[in-house]
Amino acid sequence: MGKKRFNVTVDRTICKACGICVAFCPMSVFTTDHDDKAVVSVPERCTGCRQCELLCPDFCITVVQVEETADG
Amino acid sequence: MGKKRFNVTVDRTICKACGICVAFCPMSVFTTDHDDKAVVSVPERCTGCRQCELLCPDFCITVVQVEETADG
Amino acid sequence: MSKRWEVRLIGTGGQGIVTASIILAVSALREGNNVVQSQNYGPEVRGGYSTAYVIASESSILYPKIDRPNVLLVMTSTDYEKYLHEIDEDGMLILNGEPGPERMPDNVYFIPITNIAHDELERPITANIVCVGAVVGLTGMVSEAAALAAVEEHVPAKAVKINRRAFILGVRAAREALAQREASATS
Amino acid sequence: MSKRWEVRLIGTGGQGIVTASIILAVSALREGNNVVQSQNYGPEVRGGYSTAYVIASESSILYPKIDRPNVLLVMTSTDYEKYLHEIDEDGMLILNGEPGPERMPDNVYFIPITNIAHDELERPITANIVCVGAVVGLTGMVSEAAALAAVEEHVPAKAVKINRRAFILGVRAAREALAQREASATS
Amino acid sequence: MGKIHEKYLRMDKMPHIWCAGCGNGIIMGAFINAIDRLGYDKDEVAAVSGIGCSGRITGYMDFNTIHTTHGRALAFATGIKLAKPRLKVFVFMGDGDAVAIGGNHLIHACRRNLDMTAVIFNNHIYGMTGGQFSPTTFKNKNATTAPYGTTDPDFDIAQLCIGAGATYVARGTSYHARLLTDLIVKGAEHPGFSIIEVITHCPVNFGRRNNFESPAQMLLWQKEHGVAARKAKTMPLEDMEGKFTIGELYRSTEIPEYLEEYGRVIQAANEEKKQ
Amino acid sequence: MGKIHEKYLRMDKMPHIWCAGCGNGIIMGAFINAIDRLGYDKDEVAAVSGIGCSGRITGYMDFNTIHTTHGRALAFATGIKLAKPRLKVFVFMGDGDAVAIGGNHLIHACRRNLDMTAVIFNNHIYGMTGGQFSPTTFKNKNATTAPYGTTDPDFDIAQLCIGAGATYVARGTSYHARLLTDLIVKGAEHPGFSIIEVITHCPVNFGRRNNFESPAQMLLWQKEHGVAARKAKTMPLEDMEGKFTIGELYRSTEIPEYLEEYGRVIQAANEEKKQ
Amino acid sequence: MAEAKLLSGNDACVQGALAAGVRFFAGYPITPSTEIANAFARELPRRGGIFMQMEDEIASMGAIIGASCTGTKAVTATSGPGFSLMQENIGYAAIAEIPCVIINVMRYGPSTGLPTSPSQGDFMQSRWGSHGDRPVIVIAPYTAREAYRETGRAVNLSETYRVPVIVLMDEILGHLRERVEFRDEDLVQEISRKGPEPGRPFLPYENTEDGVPPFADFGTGYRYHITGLIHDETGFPTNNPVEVDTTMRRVNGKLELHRQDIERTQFVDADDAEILIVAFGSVARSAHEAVRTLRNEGKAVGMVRPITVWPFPEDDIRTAAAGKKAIIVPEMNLGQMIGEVERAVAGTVPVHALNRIDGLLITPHEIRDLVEDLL
Amino acid sequence: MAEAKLLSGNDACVQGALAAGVRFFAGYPITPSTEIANAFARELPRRGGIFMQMEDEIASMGAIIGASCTGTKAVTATSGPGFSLMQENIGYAAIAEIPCVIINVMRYGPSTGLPTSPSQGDFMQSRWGSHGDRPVIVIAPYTAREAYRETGRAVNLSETYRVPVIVLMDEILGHLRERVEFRDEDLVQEISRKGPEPGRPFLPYENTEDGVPPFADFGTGYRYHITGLIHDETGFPTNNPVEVDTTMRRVNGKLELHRQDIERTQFVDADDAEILIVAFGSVARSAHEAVRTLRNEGKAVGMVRPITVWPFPEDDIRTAAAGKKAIIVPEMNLGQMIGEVERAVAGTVPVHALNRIDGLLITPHEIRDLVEDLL
Ligand SMILES: Cc1ncc(C[n+]2csc(CCOP(=O)(O)OP(=O)(O)O)c2C)c(N)n1
Ligand SMILES: Cc1ncc(C[n+]2csc(CCOP(=O)(O)OP(=O)(O)O)c2C)c(N)n1
Ligand code: SF4
Ligand code: SF4
Ligand code: SF4
Ligand code: SF4
Repeated sequence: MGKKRFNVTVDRTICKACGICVAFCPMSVFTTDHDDKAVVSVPERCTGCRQCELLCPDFCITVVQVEETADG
Repeated sequence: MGKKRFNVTVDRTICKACGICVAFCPMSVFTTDHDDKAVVSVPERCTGCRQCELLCPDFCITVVQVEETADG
Repeated sequence: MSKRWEVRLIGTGGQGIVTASIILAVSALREGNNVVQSQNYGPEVRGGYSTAYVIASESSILYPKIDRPNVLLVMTSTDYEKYLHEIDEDGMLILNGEPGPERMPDNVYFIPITNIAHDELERPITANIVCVGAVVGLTGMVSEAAALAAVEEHVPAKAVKINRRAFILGVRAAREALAQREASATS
Repeated sequence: MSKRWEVRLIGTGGQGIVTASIILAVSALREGNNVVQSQNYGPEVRGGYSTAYVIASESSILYPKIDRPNVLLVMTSTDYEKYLHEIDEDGMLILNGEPGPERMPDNVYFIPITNIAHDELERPITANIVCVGAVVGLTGMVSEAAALAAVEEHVPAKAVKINRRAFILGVRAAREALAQREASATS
Repeated sequence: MGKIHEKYLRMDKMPHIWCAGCGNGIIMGAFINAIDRLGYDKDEVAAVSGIGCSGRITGYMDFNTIHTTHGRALAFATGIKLAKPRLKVFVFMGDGDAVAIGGNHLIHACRRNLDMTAVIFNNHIYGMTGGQFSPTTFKNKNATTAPYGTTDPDFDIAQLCIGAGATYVARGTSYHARLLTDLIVKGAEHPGFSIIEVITHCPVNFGRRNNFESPAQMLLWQKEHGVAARKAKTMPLEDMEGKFTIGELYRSTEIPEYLEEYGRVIQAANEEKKQ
Repeated sequence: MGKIHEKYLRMDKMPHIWCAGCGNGIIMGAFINAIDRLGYDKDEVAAVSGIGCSGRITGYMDFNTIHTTHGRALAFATGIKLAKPRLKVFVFMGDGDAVAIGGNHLIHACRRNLDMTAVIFNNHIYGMTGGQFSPTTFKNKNATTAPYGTTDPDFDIAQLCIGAGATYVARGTSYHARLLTDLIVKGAEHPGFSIIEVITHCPVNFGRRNNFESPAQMLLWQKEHGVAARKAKTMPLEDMEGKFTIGELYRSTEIPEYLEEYGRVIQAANEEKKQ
Repeated sequence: MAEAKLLSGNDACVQGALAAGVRFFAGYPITPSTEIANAFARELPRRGGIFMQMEDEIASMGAIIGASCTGTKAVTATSGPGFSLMQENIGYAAIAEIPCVIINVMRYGPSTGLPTSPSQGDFMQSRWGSHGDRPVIVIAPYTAREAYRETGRAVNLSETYRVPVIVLMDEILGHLRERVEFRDEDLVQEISRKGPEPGRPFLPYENTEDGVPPFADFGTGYRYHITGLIHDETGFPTNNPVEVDTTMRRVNGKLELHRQDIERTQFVDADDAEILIVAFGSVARSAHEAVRTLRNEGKAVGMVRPITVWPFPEDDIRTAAAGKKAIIVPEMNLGQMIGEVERAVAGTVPVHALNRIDGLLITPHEIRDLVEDLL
Repeated sequence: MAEAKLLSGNDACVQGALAAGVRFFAGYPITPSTEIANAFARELPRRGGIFMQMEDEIASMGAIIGASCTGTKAVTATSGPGFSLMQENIGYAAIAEIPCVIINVMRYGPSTGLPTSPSQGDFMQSRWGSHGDRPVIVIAPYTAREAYRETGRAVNLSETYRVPVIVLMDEILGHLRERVEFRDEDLVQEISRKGPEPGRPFLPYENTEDGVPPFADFGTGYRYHITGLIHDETGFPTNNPVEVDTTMRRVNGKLELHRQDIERTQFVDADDAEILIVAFGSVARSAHEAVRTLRNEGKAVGMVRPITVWPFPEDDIRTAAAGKKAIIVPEMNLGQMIGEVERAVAGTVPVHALNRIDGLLITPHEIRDLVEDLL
């Protein structure tokens, strides 16, 4: 079995651009857009620590483990 | 010089007959009258510890040291 | 009860004056009368004077205060002149103690309430029940039976006996006082 | 000032909308006008919308509210249709951004306030002063000199220079917009 | 949050009113995680809050919720719990709410030991009213009512509660969100009154005035200044200077739970009646 | 008292209203002895009290006296001291006054550390209203609102104050009247807020209901249950069961006095003005 | 219920509350209401109910609101100083529409005042003591029997209309023991607030026709929100002017819709009277006595006694006043209810005050004297 | 003082208080009064005064009374919920006659209500919010300039008459910045309470002719007693009915003796008006605007604006009302001041209510419409 993979999404409509996820993701998965809202830039780096999920004050982020594909 | 002597008085008009002086005078100087008010019965036993003065809640008791007489 | 009875009792805190007034009230009530009872709490005076009162009447009692009682019992003083002006014209004043030598007005009675409780009953705490007996005996405002029943209801179960005696001694002292007064009046 | 100016600014908390309105108010006041200024605090909404307003007039201002402003500046949206019905018949609507391709009503102006602050001044925080410049430039409700003096008074000492530039850029953008409108009107 | 928040929050009330980066949302997340872990039915949870930014939390959570008056949440909660003991009662308060105006109710709740759990959002400031200092603001901070810097000494909420007789006292932070969930779970399981103080941040009314550039910086401060209680015990005192302990700080089972004791009253009353 | 009471009391208001044997009179005696020892001018002493039997103390003492509202004496006192720092401010409260309705003001006074001295008359009951239990009534006592015996846990006032940040905490009794005078003197000399809890007795509303035959018996109880703090430290824990410590319980000089700190505010403000 | 007993006003309140199903009391002792706490402390545990002594009156008021949220009928009792402290939370109960009953045994104020003397000094405060506009029902009995019945009714009105109800006693009534013989009409029914209608969506602050929304007890499966912020029909905060207006007019207007049920006024020889006395509470006993005596002397005098004092029975007063020569309003305060009477009669009949503010009850004598002066 | 500035109502209150010599503030933050605390925090230390943030409003009220006992002029500021909590201690200040000023910036209530919306919902509470009969002066400015002047006057009246004075602002006035140009008549004088007369025995609650006893500051050699119990002239508790009556009638009656000095009413085109509007506070701005417009149209309308709202200027209203066709009382509440107006005119002129309770200011338009309907 290979490395686990995760799907990280940000609900842009409710993101308040606080920058917390950007600052605390240990793998620097996030960057910001022109409105300073969070963008999932490098999802493949996500290790599933869920720090972003826990620390986002606005419940915008979802981290879902991706089912291993057959060739995983 | 002989033993110190004290004059103990109770102001009967304000004594509330609580019995504290009677109970706590180590020399049993006090007794009570028919209204349960304090009476100085054996003043000569007073050693001037002033316990009665301190514990009387109604400021009725005065202990005054008696000036030694010339032949004291 | 054709008369409106207005009875006031004056004592010091802890003398059971309130209970005495409640007993009088309940007695009157049991005999079918209207009745109100209350007490004055001192001006926040802890352990100071306490006064209680009862009004009993056949008709309904609206105004619940007494201006001048027709019975006034004072536990704390024997200075009857001080209290005479506080009672109603044909009121009765009852004082706790022995009468002095001087001639007293007809409506003043002395009952040695404390002494009875202290010496005869050896339970000073029963003085308030002696009071009840005295008032009932002197005024007849309620029947002795009704009063006795009320006494028994309002004292601790353990103390019924002694209080019954207290009541009876109170009534007896009242009768004696009445008899004496009658005697001196006719003499 | 013969007209009664009713200017409303809409932004989000932290954009300095209140300061902008105060600067407008002080400018008008210095020119001898009566003036009131206030803001709506959101319904306890923290960091939500914030709206501020100024009324300036030669005569005394009693009713202190604006029903329909004759100048409305919106920092947070470019959806002019949504705001058109909120202004007075001959009012002016100022939006933060670039106009779209479609033809707009004559009383709608776009000023790229955020862009000016962000790109030209490189200090996003000065957007509110760009606003002041834009309003003054578009309406002429107060003289530019009075407004500039008020700006200088209301920004931190260290930031006077940059804010002066912000104001001037705001005025300039306003003039351009006016010129353009004139051009398209005559074209 | 996975989908947990969709289960426990009133999604139609979102987004919440809290400012960008405010710790309140993080604490709400940690709390619903705790409820999920505890497995409580939503119908049996009563959430009670006071007035303040933090007090708005009850509007967003899908329980039996009540938003009371400033400082009085514990009084209302006491009535709820006593009248319907099967409800699991949680009380949410800001620092002003809990230890300024509400200080008396807090110490009495600690004393009584009625089985409820209180979560105090200690952001060291009055957020809702725009940044006045609170009884937990440290010295030399800026606040609208302290234009020359604060001078009032501050409460140590945990010490205050312990002094008042509390039987479960813990401290968490919004940064240590997982720990916070643990502490709430343990507090809820504790038979008696439990207090969880949460060191959190108000980026708008505290941070901006006190040289914090961003919410993240404030979380970082929590990370750097919160020391696990166990670890703190073995640390030299001077290393703890300016820091604070986190974790379970006090727990005792000596004092019986209030309603248990009240049961004795009911029993005594009924025995007397029978006599 | 020798003639001291004639100097410090308003003799025309005597006898006081307190019941026979009530501890309040003893405490008043100990207090005026302390003032005499401290050598304060009567004009510079302000005595502030709340509502309760104990609160009536201010009516009898010949100082600048004020009898405030129930529970709020410390709030009034805070205003007096801040507005006229040269006054020596003493605050008198019952246990209900100080830790039931007034608990919040007490803990905040402890926190602030403004230079005043509070004397709490802890008779473990609401005296003035006729004998309801208080937050300091022990378990299984009788009170008019506890006809089946009390079940509420009680406050340890000293612990509460220490938890709240007090810098001087002492406990005396009305029995140990000389010690009490000492403790008040030391409290007054302490630069900051000082609390002296006095274990005292209400013969009428506590004693009579709880098998004390006389005021003297209640004083005896104090004598037998009060253990000097120093001695208590060396005693086996089980010997302290049911007893309480007396003497100076806590003292710290780490926290500056409030007005001293406020001086810095005034200075800062004036410097800014000059700029 | 037939046997006559000696019952104090304070105890009668407790009995009435218990009969109406009260199972929760939270309070803080204060003269002259303390006997109420004492009696609840004795009686509630016997019924499995809760007696709670709180740290102060603010907490007491909070606790009874909390208890009421669970559907438990809850009462507190206090006097002036405590009543002042309760005002914020009384406003909360009013706007959040949580049933609860506050017994205020009035003593002489302001501040500590004369703690053991009677007064009617809180008449206006009972209506206007909270900030903002809030509805409230205030009931003032004048005998122990009525204290029983009216406290029961207070509980029921509170449950029925989701409004705080104040029972306005005074020191005289509270401490007066009197003969009470309950008759059938004194029977206190147990009425509970209406709950959500099964099968209908539950709107906790529904704009119902009768002005009273259904109430769902906490813990019964309706997870809704209660707040002291102005809210819409769902119970969530709103500042939309239309919704705000709707909620506030419903909440403050609902009592008007049910005036008939809420009002209770006693008329004594009022019809053919030339002089009318308007009085409430213990002062009305003196007034009643005065009327009795004067009528015996053939004098045309009568009394109107508001039992429900708020909402003030202005129609009753207006009707009764029509054509009278004069109205007398005796009060143990400096003139509070008289303002309402004046407003009701709007200058059509001269209104005379008779105030006593020395800590003593106005006597029938004083009233008689004034009546005779005016006749 | 001549330069025009932009000043908010809240800041104007602070400036006025400082000008009158206030050197002590104790408060607890609450919207929409918080700016007052903020400004005092900045300004007082500069003058060597004390700014104190207390733990709640009860303590704040206690602290200013305490400070005032030392002779220091003291102020607090709050809004609805805090104002409710202060009522007990306001009663204390009234009966113990300790000068102090409470600024209540009204917000929409009851309870938490709509914290950022204006209201006039505390009009009646400001008069009747405490238990018992207590005197109080309540002043309601309607511009920032007036907020300055009237807060200064509030401090002075409080000092002069030893009575708590309430400055009744509202959210609109508090937050409104406006052009203020002080003129000579705005100058706030520093008036201090009268002290003991040297050579005369000092009676702290002397039954003086003007109803106001001298005040001795704590620490100046007069060792007397202050209490919230009813007291005699010496300040010590009494329950002697004659003494009680004397004290209470003096304390509650003293304002009546000085009505002329205390009252301040503005008349706008009232003399020849057919329709009269009676309004106060920010609503009076709308009313004034309406009068201006209508007069321009030649319509006979005028306004009477109580600036001192309590004691209510009933004579002014009665006189102004005489012969009018109708009176309109617009209020941002469900009808509070209207009751006083009705009482004052006693049915001689029809009185119409115009209430708005949706959180918004009544507009001149609405008033104009009603006037036109009635003309
Ligand atoms: C009786 C009362 N006083 C004051 C207020 C105003 N007020 C609302 S919230 C608050 C304090 C907010 O601080 P905190 O409790 O720490 O909560 P936060 O907003 O920081 O979460 C205050 C003073 C009020 N609502 N009620
Ligand atoms: C606001 C308020 N609530 C209640 C009371 C009634 N009250 C007067 S004194 C008192 C408590 C008395 O107990 P404590 O403070 O211990 O003093 P003590 O009488 O025992 O000396 C109470 C509850 C009051 N005066 N004011
Ligand atoms: S933490 Fe949440 S709200 Fe903040 S930037 Fe990231 S996604 Fe947006
Ligand atoms: S202690 Fe005082 S009051 Fe008590 S009996 Fe002795 S003298 Fe009397
Ligand atoms: S003001 Fe502070 S506490 Fe309130 S929501 Fe904003 S960041 Fe959070
Ligand atoms: S009731 Fe108790 S505390 Fe009060 S005076 Fe009497 S003995 Fe002392």
